[in-house]
Amino acid sequence: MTELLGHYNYWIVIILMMTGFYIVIARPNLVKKVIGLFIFQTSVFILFISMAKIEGGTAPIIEEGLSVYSNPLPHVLILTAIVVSLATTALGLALVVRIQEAYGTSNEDDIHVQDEED
Amino acid sequence: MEHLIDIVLLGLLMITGFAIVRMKSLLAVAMLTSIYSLLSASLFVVLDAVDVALTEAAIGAGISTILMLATVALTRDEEKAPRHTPLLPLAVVTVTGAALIYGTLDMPHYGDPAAPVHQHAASAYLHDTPGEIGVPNVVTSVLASYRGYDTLGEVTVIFTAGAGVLALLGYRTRRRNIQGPGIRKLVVLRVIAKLFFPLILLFALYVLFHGDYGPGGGFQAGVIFATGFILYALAFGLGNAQRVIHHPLLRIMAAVGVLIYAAVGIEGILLGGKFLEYGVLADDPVTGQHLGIMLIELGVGITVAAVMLIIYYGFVSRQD
Amino acid sequence: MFIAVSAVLLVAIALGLVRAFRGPTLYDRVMAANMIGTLTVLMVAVLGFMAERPEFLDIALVYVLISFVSTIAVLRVYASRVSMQGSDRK
Amino acid sequence: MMQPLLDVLSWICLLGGAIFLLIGAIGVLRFPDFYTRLHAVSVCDTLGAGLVLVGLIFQGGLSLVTVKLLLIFYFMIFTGPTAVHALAQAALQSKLKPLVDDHEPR
Repeated sequence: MTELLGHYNYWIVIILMMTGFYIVIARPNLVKKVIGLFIFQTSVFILFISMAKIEGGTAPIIEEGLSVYSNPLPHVLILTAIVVSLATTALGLALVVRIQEAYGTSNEDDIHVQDEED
Repeated sequence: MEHLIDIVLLGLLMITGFAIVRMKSLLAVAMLTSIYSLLSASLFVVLDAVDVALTEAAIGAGISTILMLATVALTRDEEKAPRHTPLLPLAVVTVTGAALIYGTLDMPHYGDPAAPVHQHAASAYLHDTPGEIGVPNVVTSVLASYRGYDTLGEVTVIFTAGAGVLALLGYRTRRRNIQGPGIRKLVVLRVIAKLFFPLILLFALYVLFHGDYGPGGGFQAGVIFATGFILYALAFGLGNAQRVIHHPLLRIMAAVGVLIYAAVGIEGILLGGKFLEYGVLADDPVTGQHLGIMLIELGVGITVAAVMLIIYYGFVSRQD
Repeated sequence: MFIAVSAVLLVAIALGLVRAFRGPTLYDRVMAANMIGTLTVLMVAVLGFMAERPEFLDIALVYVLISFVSTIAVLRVYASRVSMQGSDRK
Repeated sequence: MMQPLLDVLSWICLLGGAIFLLIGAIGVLRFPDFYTRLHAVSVCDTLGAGLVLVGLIFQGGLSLVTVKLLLIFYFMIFTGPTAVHALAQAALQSKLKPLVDDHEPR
């Protein structure tokens, strides 16, 4: 079981990452691009947390009678990263809202067309 | 057995990801993103990251979904088909993915206790925390004490993002409550909101001050606190919510939180220690650590709650 | 026994996901998301007992509150959007 | 003496809850229109979730864990129906027609 599972988590995470990446580069809608970025971010979080897991370990909150804990360091990095990712996502969405107000569309192709007309 | 749950959850996440790519309606995509967050949060619980799961639950399923919906409400719902064929992006994605998968082959196996990442700093944190910091939750001790600089930086980033959203979207105070057509008879919702609003705020305080002993801390508490006010705004209208907690007050609070954090650091210098050294704050170093951690968690909580509400007000007050 | 319950929960989440993909209306999707929220709460609680550290129920508590608020938010935001389109047509 | 009895009770509750959750989920998938599906969701939200939580309470014994489980239960019995009520109302207002059997004579 362990041999087969060896890298399973990492591979799925990479597939998820590429899903988000594909949305960002292939889809013209700006809101969808931000959502693609969100998926990409979440997959990075899962990658870090997968690395922190130790076989047979438990959550890193110290208690009598337990000796194996998962690695707390990636947890700390990701905990703050989640909140920061929300803040940056909000900033991106705010930009989308302003673009929508300026151009009347949130479609990248249409925005390019309007820019060329000017 | 945990492996099986892990595999199934990852599989569901993958299916959801593909569905998000294919779905055209952006509102549906936003709903799927919320489900995606819920699933990844359960995955974090399986992987023993309870603090991270708490954060992802509070943020991914709650505020970020609300923001995406608010943005979709301000733009068009339907996504147009791309003008170019997606062959080039597909090729780029496939090549990048293959390269990354090739890279994972050298990585230590999943769950391997001998992996390099577990050897140096992490084992020292786990070993030293009970003696040096005296709090059971190692994540809190690393977050607030060992890597306090980092966290100060993150809080500043959040503050800056809040300022950025404020600069982009501004804010409008609503004198009159425009009664949205939405759920027209809000009686049930209002009763429940009145019942839950104080409980949510109380629970946020519990998460804030219980963060030393269980999952929780300033980041999560701030988000839960903001969610309480969002519930209030949903039930009683944005105008009333803005009368309860003024926008200028929010802007001040966002700065106050960061300043509390920095002040604790400078207090350490004044008392003869280094920046963000909590040991000197009290006679006993462990008590000093407790005090320092509690104060900076409070600062983090205030900033996060204020920024989340600034962002929410910014997006929702545009919908006129 | 906990394993049986969590297996059932996973199956139920998968069924809810199918409903979320199929739609057909937005309300079906919101409903599916709401149900998956409930199931996730139970999942987290059961997982806590399975790992023999049930004191982490705080996470489940947060889920209950947050999934409720986001369901209500979806309905409010969506309804305001529909009414905006209606006023455009006039 | 009490422990085996509590265990048996807790397993019965957990299994019962799991069965109701499954039934609810199948209902959400199989029922023909939105309003009928709401019924299925309510089964999950109240009976299924309630039984699972009661089963866990039997496992938890008299401790802080039980208090938290009771709190979750308390929140759930209020949020579930409120959310479903709001959903049904929003759907009705957006003129989503319930599916009715036209073949029946009125």
